[in-house]
Amino acid sequence: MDVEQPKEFLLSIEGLSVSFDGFKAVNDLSLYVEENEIRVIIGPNGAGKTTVLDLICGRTRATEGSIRFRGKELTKLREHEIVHAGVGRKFQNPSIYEDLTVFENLELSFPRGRSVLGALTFRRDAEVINRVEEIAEMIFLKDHLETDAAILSHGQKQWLEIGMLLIQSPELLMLDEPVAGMSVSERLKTAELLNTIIKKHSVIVIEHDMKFVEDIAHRVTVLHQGKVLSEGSMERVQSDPKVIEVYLGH
Amino acid sequence: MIGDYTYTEFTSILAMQGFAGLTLFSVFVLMALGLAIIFGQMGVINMAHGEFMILGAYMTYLCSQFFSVYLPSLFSIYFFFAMILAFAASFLLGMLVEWGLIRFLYRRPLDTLLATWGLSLILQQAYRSIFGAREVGVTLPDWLMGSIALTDIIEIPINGLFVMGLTALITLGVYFGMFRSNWGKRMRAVVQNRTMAGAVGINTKMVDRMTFGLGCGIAGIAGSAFTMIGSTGPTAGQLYIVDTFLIVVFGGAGSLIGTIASAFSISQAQSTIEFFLSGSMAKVLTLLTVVGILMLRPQGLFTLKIRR
Amino acid sequence: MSPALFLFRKREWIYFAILAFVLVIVFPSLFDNFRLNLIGKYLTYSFVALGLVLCWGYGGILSLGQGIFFGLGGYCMAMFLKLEASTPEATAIQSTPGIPDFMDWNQITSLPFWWEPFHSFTFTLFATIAVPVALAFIISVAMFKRRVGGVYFAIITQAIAAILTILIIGQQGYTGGVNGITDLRTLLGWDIRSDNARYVFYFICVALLLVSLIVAQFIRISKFGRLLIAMRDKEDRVRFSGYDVANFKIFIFCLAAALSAIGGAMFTLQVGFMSPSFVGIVPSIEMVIFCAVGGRLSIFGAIYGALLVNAAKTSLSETFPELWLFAMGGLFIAVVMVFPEGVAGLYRQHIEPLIVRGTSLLRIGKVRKPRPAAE
Amino acid sequence: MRQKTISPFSITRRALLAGIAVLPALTFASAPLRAQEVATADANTTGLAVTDDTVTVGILHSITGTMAISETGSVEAEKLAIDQINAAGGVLGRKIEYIQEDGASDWPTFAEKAKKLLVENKTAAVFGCWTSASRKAVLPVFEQYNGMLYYPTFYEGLEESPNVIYTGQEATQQIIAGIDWVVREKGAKSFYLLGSDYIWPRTANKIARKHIEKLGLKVSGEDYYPLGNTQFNSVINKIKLKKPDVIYAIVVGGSNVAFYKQLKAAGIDMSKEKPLLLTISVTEDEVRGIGGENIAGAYASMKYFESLPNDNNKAFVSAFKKMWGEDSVIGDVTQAAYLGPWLWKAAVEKAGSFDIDKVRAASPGIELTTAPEGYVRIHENHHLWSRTRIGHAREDGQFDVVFETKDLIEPNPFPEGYQ
Repeated sequence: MDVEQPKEFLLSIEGLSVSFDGFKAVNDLSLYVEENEIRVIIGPNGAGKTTVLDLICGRTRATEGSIRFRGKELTKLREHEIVHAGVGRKFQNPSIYEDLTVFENLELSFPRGRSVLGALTFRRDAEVINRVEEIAEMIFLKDHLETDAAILSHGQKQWLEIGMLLIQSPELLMLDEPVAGMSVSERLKTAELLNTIIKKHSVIVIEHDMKFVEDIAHRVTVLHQGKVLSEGSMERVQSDPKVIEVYLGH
Repeated sequence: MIGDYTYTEFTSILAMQGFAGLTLFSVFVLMALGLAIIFGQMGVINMAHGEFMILGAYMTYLCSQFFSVYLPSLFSIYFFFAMILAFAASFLLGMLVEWGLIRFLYRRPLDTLLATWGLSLILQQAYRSIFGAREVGVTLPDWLMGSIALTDIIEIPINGLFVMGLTALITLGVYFGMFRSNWGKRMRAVVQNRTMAGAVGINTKMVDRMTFGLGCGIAGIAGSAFTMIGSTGPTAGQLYIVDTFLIVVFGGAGSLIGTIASAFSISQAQSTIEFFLSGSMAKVLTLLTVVGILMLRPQGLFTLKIRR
Repeated sequence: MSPALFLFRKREWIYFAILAFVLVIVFPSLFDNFRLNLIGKYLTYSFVALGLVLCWGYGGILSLGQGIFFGLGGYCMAMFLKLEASTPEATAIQSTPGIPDFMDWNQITSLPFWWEPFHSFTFTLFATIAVPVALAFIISVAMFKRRVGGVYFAIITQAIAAILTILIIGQQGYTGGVNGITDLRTLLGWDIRSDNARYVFYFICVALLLVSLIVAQFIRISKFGRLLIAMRDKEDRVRFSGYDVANFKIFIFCLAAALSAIGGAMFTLQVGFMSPSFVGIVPSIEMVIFCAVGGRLSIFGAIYGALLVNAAKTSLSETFPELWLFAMGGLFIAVVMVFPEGVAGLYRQHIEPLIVRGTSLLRIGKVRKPRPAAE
Repeated sequence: MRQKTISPFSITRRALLAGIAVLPALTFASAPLRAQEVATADANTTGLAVTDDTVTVGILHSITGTMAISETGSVEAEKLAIDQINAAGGVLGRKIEYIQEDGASDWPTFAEKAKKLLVENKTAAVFGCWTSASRKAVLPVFEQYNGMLYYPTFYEGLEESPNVIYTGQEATQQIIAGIDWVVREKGAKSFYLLGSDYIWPRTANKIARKHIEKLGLKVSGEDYYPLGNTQFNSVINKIKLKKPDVIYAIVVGGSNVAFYKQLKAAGIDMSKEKPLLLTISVTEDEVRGIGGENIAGAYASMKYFESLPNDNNKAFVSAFKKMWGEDSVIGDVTQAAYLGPWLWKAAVEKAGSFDIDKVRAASPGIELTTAPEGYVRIHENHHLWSRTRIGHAREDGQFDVVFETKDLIEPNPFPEGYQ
């Protein structure tokens, strides 16, 4: 048996690498996330941010290295098993079911009836309805439950997808550019939403919007060429000469 | 003695079966090249591919009729004109189809499958109405019909050599067209990033149309070449479609080398098995193996591993 | 609310009642035995189309190999009937009496072992469903667990259909070859060729179809149905909501195969033979068009689609044989370009609003806005 | 393109055409019967579509689909025969009217249409089907509703239905005489059997193999390719290695073209007869697709060739070409289809009734001296006694008849010792 992970680390990534036809998108990366932390990952295009999330949630398979979540090795699990372990993932472009209503979108993410038989015998009981309404309230879509997801605004779609994660009650949420394409007011509401969320969940966010990052981040990790370039508080990272070099150099 | 055969016979078998395999290989490559471009580059499932080939075959037939009646003196070289005509006809029809049908369906590959199947039925009936239900024979000039005897057993059919040469030529042409010419660059640019390609001033619609037309045009040349070895009838195209798709998919869509490699392995496997079992079983076994491998390795033989 | 009532919304109950009325009362009283038998034959394709609605319309899995399952179901039934027709007395002139005639012609002197179980009717009923479903299971596990979908799945199922056809034709000693299994006479001693039997089979076929329809509807309105739509649109999202997507696809593909197999078995019973010409590429893709014409998202549409296309085929090919292929080809293009939701879509767009307006005065309760995905 | 068959006689076409209408009438002697002479009530006790002036029959072939190519000739021949019979006074004084249905190359459609012709149209006889599969599909329908089918194609045998008259040859008739001939005349010692993969070639090759082995000769190989296959290089290589004296080919449809072209391209010159090629699947119809130059020098074994020099045939050929165009060709099956209506007419007139049971009872022993192929007679087993001929393919797509069996060959659909 492995030694129990130190309590403070919810997620620990060690020596993670992946290469696509020789190109190392992530190279010997190590990263630790604590319980109830908001961690923001930033970095220039092609730094490997999205790939890291892909690796954690099993969308891409690591070439080497380990990802441990609450002491569980994720690199060997399949996507849905990782979800069952408590990791939720939001995609860069809002990924929701456009042909279904907001209610149905949330209902499908409700963590019950996830097997074939379960889905066939699933009943929309009071528990489900209450939970859906509760989440809808959180994500500001209480009045749109019967709306087709296709006609929501871009920002609302982003919220809906966050809601779909929340209803799964994951311990770790991973959000890829959650405020991209949002108006200023939507952005503020999203920050507010995230701040509610971290009371119960840990969050990893990829974001470009520095203002937003400042609003929410506990700690910031800067990726560059698949490696951690710098890590720490926003101020520390911003004053790190290596970071300045990467962002402003060339 | 190896089995029933003597040593010399056995080497002759190997040589001749190798040649038979190469002929089959050329046929497969000709069939699959156009489809590899259309499917691999554009993601369009063209079920009417066989009918474009048959169009080329009918053009060849018309040409042979025309030359034998009006230009008998040039009959011995009519085949070259026929191939140009076959290419042109299929190319133009291809552009027309792209304009009238395919361009509305780029985001819906399964729908292109159904629509082009409908197109293939319409073309079949059109051929039947125009050329009659009977198969038509194409008379070949004498110089294409003979064979070169290497030993008393090994004889190399000239039309087989011709098809091989043609295949090599067209493959090289496609290769240079796609990877060495400006036009090829534009085409690949459109495939990789349509918006960006449009932004840098490439007429993406025209590139689509040309690409589709080119794929169909190559099918036309293939059809023209087939008149030397096979039959030309309204429904003959349908016979090829499954084989052709399997070759492209087996090779890994989008990979020209893959298509050629898969055509090579399938043709060699089939002609080898054919020698020891009956033709029917050879076909079943080859197809089963291909499907089996595809189930284990769905991306085909050659694909780049990329971030999805 | 009782589950049965819950199954259909009010208007769907009306559709169901209309369909049942047409199939059970109108057709039998309108048509003679011959035409009714034809309709029965068309209805066997409705089973396939129904399966395709679930699998393709909802799940986004286009199979170009439904003929495989239709054929296997039909062959299983045909094997039983053939054995029953091949009693030693009936086949006394053969070199080996008691085996099917085509085996005797191919110098097979004893019944192959895998034919033996088909002496039992119970086994046959079981195999009719189990054999196609087992094959569907193997295909779908291999493909879906490896995330093969879309176009690749379509092409591979098509290739399998081609292989199976060549195999059946090539192994004629065991399968009857290109002629198929013909000259089927009785089912448990009851002459299946009589008018009487034809009536009975028609009604069995209708009953099975209505049951299948209810099963399909159950799946459609269950969470499973919504998951199918979700998978079709955003497969990754479903996966990252904690579902093992492959299992759902496997299930729905196997169900579609089972429905096709029932259709195939009913086909054999009503037409009286089975041949490889219902297994191959062309029939398989035609089955897709039945579904597309009916409306790939409408379970009722599937049934009307199969009836319409087949009736059109029979009458058009009778009067204008030349036109038939043009019409069929045009149909394929039209359902893609002009009315992608088929007859059901046309109905919803043009006829339903009229009915709704007409009945709005009498209407009780809220009418939901028609939505393509859920209908 | 194709040269016209050279007629050794100086008879004009017009004279021939005049003759054709008379010939049948002459054969069945006496003046044509008039309707009144046989009352409808007597001639039709089973509710068939017979009136005082007309009788309705069915024609059931594929007009569409892959088989349409092959079946067109049969339809044309049947229509010609019906026209001629009507011109000569009809059957029992009644004009034949026909209802034509399209089997669409689809076997259930055949069954469906057969049922329609029998149940709805009450046709007195049906002329139709081409492939074995379509015949197998309609057979139960004809037996159940007691209809009469005249089936024109040479086929594998192994069938003898009271409801079918087989006007083409069954396999033994076509095969054995042909093999005997190459053995006797060409000194053949070894055979390579080749066919498309379905029941007729397989059964035929089985009979051929049995017969070859019975003669103490050698079968050096046997091979089957899927229908529609277009690559024959492997089998051609095998043939070159095994060096058989005879290639016995039963390739059908589109595959034919590919096979003969590739054979020629591989340097097997059929005119050298080393090996000699004997086929039972290529009629003048097929040669049109294959191209005469690709098959010239091969031998075909069947009962009829367009070039048969007898007067019946000359009249038939010119009438056919007048009706369907100068460039039409007539193959074995087309001629057999032409016999159908004539055989039926003869049986009806012998029975004095259209009733199926009576026609069936009257059928055995019916003879036709006007058949283009010469004299034929219906056997007890509903097949025809006929001669088998060997044709030598010419460049122009016609065959020179180089041999003809002296006697009529007895049809034997269930040959003992050949199964």
